[in-house]
Amino acid sequence: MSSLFREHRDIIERLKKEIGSESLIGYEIPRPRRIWFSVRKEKLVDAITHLVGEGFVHLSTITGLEGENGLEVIYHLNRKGLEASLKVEVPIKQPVLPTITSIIPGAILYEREVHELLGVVFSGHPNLSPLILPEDWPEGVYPLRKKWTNEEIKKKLLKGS
Amino acid sequence: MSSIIKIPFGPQHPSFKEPENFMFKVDGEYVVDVTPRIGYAHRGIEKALEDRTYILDLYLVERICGICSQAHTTCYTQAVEEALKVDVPPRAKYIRTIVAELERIHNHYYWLGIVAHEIGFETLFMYTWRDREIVMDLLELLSGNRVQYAMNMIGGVRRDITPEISSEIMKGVKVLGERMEYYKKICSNERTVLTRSVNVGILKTKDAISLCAVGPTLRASNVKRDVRADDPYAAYDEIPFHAVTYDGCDIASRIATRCDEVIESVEIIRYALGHLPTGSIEVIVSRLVPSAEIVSRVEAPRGENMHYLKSNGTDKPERYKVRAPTLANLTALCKMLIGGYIADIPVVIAGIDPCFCCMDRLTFVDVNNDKSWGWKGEKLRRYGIKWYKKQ
Amino acid sequence: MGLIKWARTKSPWLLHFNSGGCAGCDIEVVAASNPKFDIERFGMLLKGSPRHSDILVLTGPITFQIKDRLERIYNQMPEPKFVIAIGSCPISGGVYRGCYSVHEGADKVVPVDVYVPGCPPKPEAIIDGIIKVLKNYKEATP
Amino acid sequence: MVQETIISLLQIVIFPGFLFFIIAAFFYEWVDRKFVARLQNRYGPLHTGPLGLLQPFADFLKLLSKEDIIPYAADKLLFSVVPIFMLSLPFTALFCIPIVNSTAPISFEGDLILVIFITTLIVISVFIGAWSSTNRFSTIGGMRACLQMLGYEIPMTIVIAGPAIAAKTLSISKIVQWQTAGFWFILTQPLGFIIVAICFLAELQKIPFDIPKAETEVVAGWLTEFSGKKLALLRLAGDLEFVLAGSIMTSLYLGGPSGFWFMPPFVWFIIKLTVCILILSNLRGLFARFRIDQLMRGVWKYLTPLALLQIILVELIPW
Repeated sequence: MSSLFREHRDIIERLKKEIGSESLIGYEIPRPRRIWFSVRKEKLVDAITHLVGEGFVHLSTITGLEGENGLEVIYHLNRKGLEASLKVEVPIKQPVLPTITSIIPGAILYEREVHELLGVVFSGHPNLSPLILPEDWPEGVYPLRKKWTNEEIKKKLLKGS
Repeated sequence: MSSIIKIPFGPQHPSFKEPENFMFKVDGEYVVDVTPRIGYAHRGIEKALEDRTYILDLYLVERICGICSQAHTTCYTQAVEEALKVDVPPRAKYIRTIVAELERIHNHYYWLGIVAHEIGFETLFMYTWRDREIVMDLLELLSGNRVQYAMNMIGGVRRDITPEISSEIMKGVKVLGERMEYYKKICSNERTVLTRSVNVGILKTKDAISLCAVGPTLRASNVKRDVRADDPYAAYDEIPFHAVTYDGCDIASRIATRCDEVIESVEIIRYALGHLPTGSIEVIVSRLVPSAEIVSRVEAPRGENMHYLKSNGTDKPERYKVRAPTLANLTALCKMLIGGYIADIPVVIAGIDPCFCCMDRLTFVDVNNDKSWGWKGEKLRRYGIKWYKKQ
Repeated sequence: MGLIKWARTKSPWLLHFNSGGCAGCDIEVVAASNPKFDIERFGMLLKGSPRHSDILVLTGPITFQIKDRLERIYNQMPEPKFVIAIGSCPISGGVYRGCYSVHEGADKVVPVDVYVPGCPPKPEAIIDGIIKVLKNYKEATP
Repeated sequence: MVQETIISLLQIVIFPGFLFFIIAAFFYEWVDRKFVARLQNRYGPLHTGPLGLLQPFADFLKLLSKEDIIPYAADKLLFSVVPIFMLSLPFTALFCIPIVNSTAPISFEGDLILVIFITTLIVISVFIGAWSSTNRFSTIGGMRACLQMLGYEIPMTIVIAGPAIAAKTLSISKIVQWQTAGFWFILTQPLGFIIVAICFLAELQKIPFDIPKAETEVVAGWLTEFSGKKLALLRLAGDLEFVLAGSIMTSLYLGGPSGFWFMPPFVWFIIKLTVCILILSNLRGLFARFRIDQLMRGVWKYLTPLALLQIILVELIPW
């Protein structure tokens, strides 16, 4: 078991050296084959390119959620079973993140989904058109935001359509 | 410059599929560009999951998709158990693995029938779906229901496998294995099937990896990646098995991959039934889940199924994200479609075994004129074949 | 008139319509035509075009997105037509009751003749539902 | 004189005439559906009439009683004329086939060419029907039908000329008489029989070649917009074509109503017709649908040369 943990710790050390220790806000290894990082918004692209270089080629998905202080976007990268989740904080007023489709082409749809359901704008994304919600979806309603409860969305939809 | 025309491929599948919708830009016969508009089945499940307690969520997670419901519930229960730091008794793990493999057999037979239906091979469609009834009866015997088998519970499994049931499963599974060998022989040397599947829907290894494809679609492009082997869950670390890969990168090798996986599942079930540990099948857990962030992954029949749970100490999840395998394969699907013939579109789409209700997405392209409606999926299939004719 | 009624009950053609459900009921509807259940014994065929079908087999909760498509399909079916709601989703929204993009029940959109509860109902239940529609039709008409 | 006209009138309307053809069409549609269902290990129609025999009749009657929708943008006149036109074609062709005795009700020198011409007319009317219903899929279905006709028409015509050359006549009845005296053409021209079977499958748009017409399990294609009475007539026309194809094969290759001593010629004709129908529907159950390029390539690369070879053989071997 310890050898597995040592491997995880090496990955974290290499990432810390890569993007500087101040921008690697925190890390955690809850169980074997799982690593959690949280990185500052500016260093996101460097962290992702470094991890892809290390073999984390498969992007499982991108999760978006509304935490206590603003929106959080989590990139789940994967290498042969070892899952590294990279968390990035984004202020709610101005949710803009650089896109990573140039590094991992597979991220196109995931970014569109987070954009649509949570309102995070991915700058440089080839086509951020709606993927999921219907066209007549009222502007500015992001279903996964805390302030929009189910009933409110339904009322707005019925009023709209 | 020959004219590029846009074709909306309708969101309706009269015979069985869920609604999906693609906008194709076509240059004569070749597909130049694909923009998926999916989301007909967007029921807002992720939002609903946050309003209900963990127990009620179990029933909702199970009905994300009719065919891979065991995969979704296993993933969900594992996430909550990990947050509760509860260890499931070994017998429950084995039962979960057995039901997961039975579901894989059920899914692959269903898929083989669908592909045969897409290329018009009616008799094979009828035969595979007749043999699928054997595994449906086994699942009904085991869990009382043919499709939504509600086997999993937070902390274990609901029903036990009695010796009679396990002997019944042994018999049924043996027949399923032999039948699949027979179908594999048909699909690999029946001329009409080969002409419609060899070199159709090519996904090279390099693209499969860069576009993050998952499951049999990935393994058919010669990438040995299987959650059961890499990140073992339930009882997969104790059961010897090997991931099946083929290097054909086309529909024919996807058919072969899935046929081998069924034969592999038969071995897994036999081994699991043979080494079924004794003991209780569930553990009582508390309703309040301590706050934690969990990523749980499962190898669904269609590919890697990933759930993310953020709990906050109450009895309702703060955020629950579901990423079904079909969404991962969708970018790869667009890659396969571009450059191919229009007539092969239905077969290629069926190739990744799409389950659009998994992806919770629903969208709609406007209708070209008021009289006719958007093309139905079946019309897509028939249109594809007709367009082929215009070569 | 008896002959027409006999003909209508002996060859009901089905049109299957999935309005955003979880595909559990869809598998069972198609499974009803495989060798074990074989709905062709009763003369039923799964048709693709609404022009040719008499019975609309409806599965899935009616999501907002698909509502107008459902209405168009229903209007395009020639006259003596029936609607069967398969599974608990079209009856009451089923498990998805309370979700924001779901109608709770098909009868808000199209008049429904027979409800087949179950999640998903077995193929026998689906066939029984279709037979019930025909029986109601036989008794209702003079 | 009057009595004779009544008999010939009766002959046309009842026995080897309209009523018989319609009943034969329904019967053989039932045979086809049951046979393919048994191939697929299931029952097929069972509950309408004894053994489901009345199922095609029930379908026909139900469609007659349904509401008949003419699409708003469709070309009204053509849209309603095509079904009637499609129905009349197989009837006229069927009258040239000798059924009761070895001379058909209409038999003149060259009725073989008339029958071939009618099979082409059928496809033309398919295209007109598809074009008049302005649904996008119907137009595509129509174009497919014509493209497919280009494929199979030439080998079929070449091969059908075989028996005509061997019997040195262009009238089907004389060919049948020649065969009753001599021997059946299937013995000397088996290749011709196979090619005609394949071409008729393509003409009837059955499974391996059902690309333009509505597929078996999903009706779309050029039939999409037809409903109610028009669809009933079109389905009946399709079944009549099926009987027409079978009877052409029997009369040209299996010697029509000629048989051995004990059974009357009419029964022999029915037996041979059933055999041909079973051959056609057997092919339907076994194959996957060909892609259209395979069909065209197969027809041009293999069928047409084989047909030419068949004709050369007929020339070389005198009998």
